[in-house]
Amino acid sequence: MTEIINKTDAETELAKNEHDGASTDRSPPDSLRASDAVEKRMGQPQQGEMPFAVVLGEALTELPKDLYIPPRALEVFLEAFEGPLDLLLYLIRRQNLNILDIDVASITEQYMQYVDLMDAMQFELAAEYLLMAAMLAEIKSRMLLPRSTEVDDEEEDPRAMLVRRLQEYERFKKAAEDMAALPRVERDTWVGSAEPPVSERTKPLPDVNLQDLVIAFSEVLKRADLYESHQIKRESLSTRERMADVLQALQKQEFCSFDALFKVEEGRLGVVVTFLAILELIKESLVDIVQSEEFAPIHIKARSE
Amino acid sequence: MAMGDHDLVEILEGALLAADEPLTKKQLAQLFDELDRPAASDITTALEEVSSRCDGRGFELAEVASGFRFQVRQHLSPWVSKLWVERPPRYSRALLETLSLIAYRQPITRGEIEDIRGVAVSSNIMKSLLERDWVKVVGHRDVPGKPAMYATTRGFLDYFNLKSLDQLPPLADVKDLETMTSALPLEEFHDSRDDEAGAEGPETQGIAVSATPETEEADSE
Amino acid sequence: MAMGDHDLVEILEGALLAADEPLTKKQLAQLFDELDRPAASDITTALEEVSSRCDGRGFELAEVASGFRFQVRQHLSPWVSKLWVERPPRYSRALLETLSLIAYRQPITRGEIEDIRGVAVSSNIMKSLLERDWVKVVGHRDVPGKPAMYATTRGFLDYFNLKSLDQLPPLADVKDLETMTSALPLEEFHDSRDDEAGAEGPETQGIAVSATPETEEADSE
Repeated sequence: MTEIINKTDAETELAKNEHDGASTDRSPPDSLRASDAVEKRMGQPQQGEMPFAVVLGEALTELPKDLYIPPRALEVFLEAFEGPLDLLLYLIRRQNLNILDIDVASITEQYMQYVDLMDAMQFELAAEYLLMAAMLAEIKSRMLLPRSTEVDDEEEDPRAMLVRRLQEYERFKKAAEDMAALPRVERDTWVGSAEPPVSERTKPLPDVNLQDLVIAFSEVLKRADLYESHQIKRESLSTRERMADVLQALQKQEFCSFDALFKVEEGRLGVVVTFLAILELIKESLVDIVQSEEFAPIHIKARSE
Repeated sequence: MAMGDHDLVEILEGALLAADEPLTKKQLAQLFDELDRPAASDITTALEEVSSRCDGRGFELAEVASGFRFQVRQHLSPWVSKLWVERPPRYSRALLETLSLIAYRQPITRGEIEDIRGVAVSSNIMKSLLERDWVKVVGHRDVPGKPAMYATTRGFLDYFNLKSLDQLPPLADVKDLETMTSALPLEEFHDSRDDEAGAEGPETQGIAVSATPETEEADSE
Repeated sequence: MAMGDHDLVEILEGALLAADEPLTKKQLAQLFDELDRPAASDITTALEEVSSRCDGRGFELAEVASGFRFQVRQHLSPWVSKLWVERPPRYSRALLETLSLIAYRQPITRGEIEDIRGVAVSSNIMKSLLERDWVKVVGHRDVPGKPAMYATTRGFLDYFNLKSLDQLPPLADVKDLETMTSALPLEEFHDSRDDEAGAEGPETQGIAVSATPETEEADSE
């Protein structure tokens, strides 16, 4: 338990205080010995179940000395606990009791003392603790009452439930401690690394498939359709391609013989396509057509050159 | 590129040191062109050689969740830690308890964590765990509010030097309900205890019996 | 902490491996408490030992301007570099649209592309396409500013495995594709086609431009 408390320097005062508390496991101070004795008696079934064991419980309301917390330390103290279950566990463990043997009456009294302090100090934080206090009080009161077996058929034994919650919480509290002890990167070990060799990394180029391209085109056309009133007309692709070819050819030379743009091997279709391309280029004012005299050779000239 | 057995070990060493992340055997195999690619068994053998070459040195080959990495031997941490002015981050008990619940009980909602811890889990804790990439949301429980279910990540295992969740320290045993109730010195609760077993949901039952998934995991270690 | 000569070498190895930066001898010495601090000469000797232990391994100890560091041997670069083989990035929609306009409507100026797309075409896009050698400038339109006219290249055809631009899929195919995947009501679809056919001359029919407002389907691709 001491490791919970010995957390920060600010807790020195408290830690000192709690050290006494923790050490009761081995050598309880006088103040506790008396209550231990009482608890031992209470722990015996025949005594604990006597309805009037409450009298002994009340006798314990005198606060054992090690329960006293200097008010200034309370905040720190509360931070040392992870909630009502944690505090309850602490109270149980401090008395070196098995969770299964807890004496609800006694623990409730002690717990209430803390909650009272807490209540005065910081009410918001106390809410969850108060809930637990209420539960403890309920369990305690039930234990004091003689009970008919039928009445509570529907309900779970509240003490068994509490014990189970405590056990469950303690498992994970322990698990968290175990986890904290695992070798950790940045604390116990470091990942080794070395300077990588110099490499001439070639950046790969994006891949595109034809379908993406077609979809992009249809997208843009559809959008254009929405923006503009006019319809987009189909262009003969081969004509368009040939237009580009003609322009390409014209880039290399200022004038190009009209004949030279036609290739016999392309056949009639090729000739027609080229001719259409040239007409289109003229229409789009991209080329000029020059003929010095009638029947002289026709030349094509790129207009922008 | 030609490559003898000797080179394979060297290549793996070089790659493991150059990589920012642990590398799996598969990733290591993919350093090679298909024609040259060593068999999985060759990689395993070579890694054993890499590991044994670390004997008596300041570092070791470790296998963690996301693969193999070189790491500094723990007994050197008193000196090596001096490289950093700042001390490694300390994590609060609240954070570690929350993390351990997620680790052992995943997938788990925040509400379920709160039920077991008996106290609210602060948003800061969940945020820290998510930002550290130790936990992730793996779904939403089909109950009102659709709370997120959390699970741990490979990053979590890597950080804590674990290969898999199996390697988490075993979760402490809980005495089963039979033992527990028989230890209760309360005869008058006897009847209600019988109902208890019947009234419990699958979750609480899991806690009580020792064959819970998390204990199985822990036992298998 | 007690430390033999053997440990010194290990500590230096661990520290050098853990450090993100090269370490000087001075920095290495400061890993030790003053009482334990090795002499400079001891560090030098230990570093020599660290270095010689790297013989035949995938990494070596190197002294660079700012100190000592481990580095992966250069001759392993062909394999180790594969660690960083990036997945090819993706082209933006803007680029694909620009490319498609150049492909289907060449020769075309940037201004014309912008008119059709309704947004400016960034210089980066044109640069990427030119660098990829998919488009080229085939001339300049004789309008103020003499804008360049773009057309696709042979490289473009080769990449897409086309013999000529004729082989670019007609848009009708796209339409089929969309019809299959979209939840477009059939009547509406037909109506729009009819309208379109009515409004256009025979030459335009082949293109089958969709006049449907559901232009977003292709986004999901």
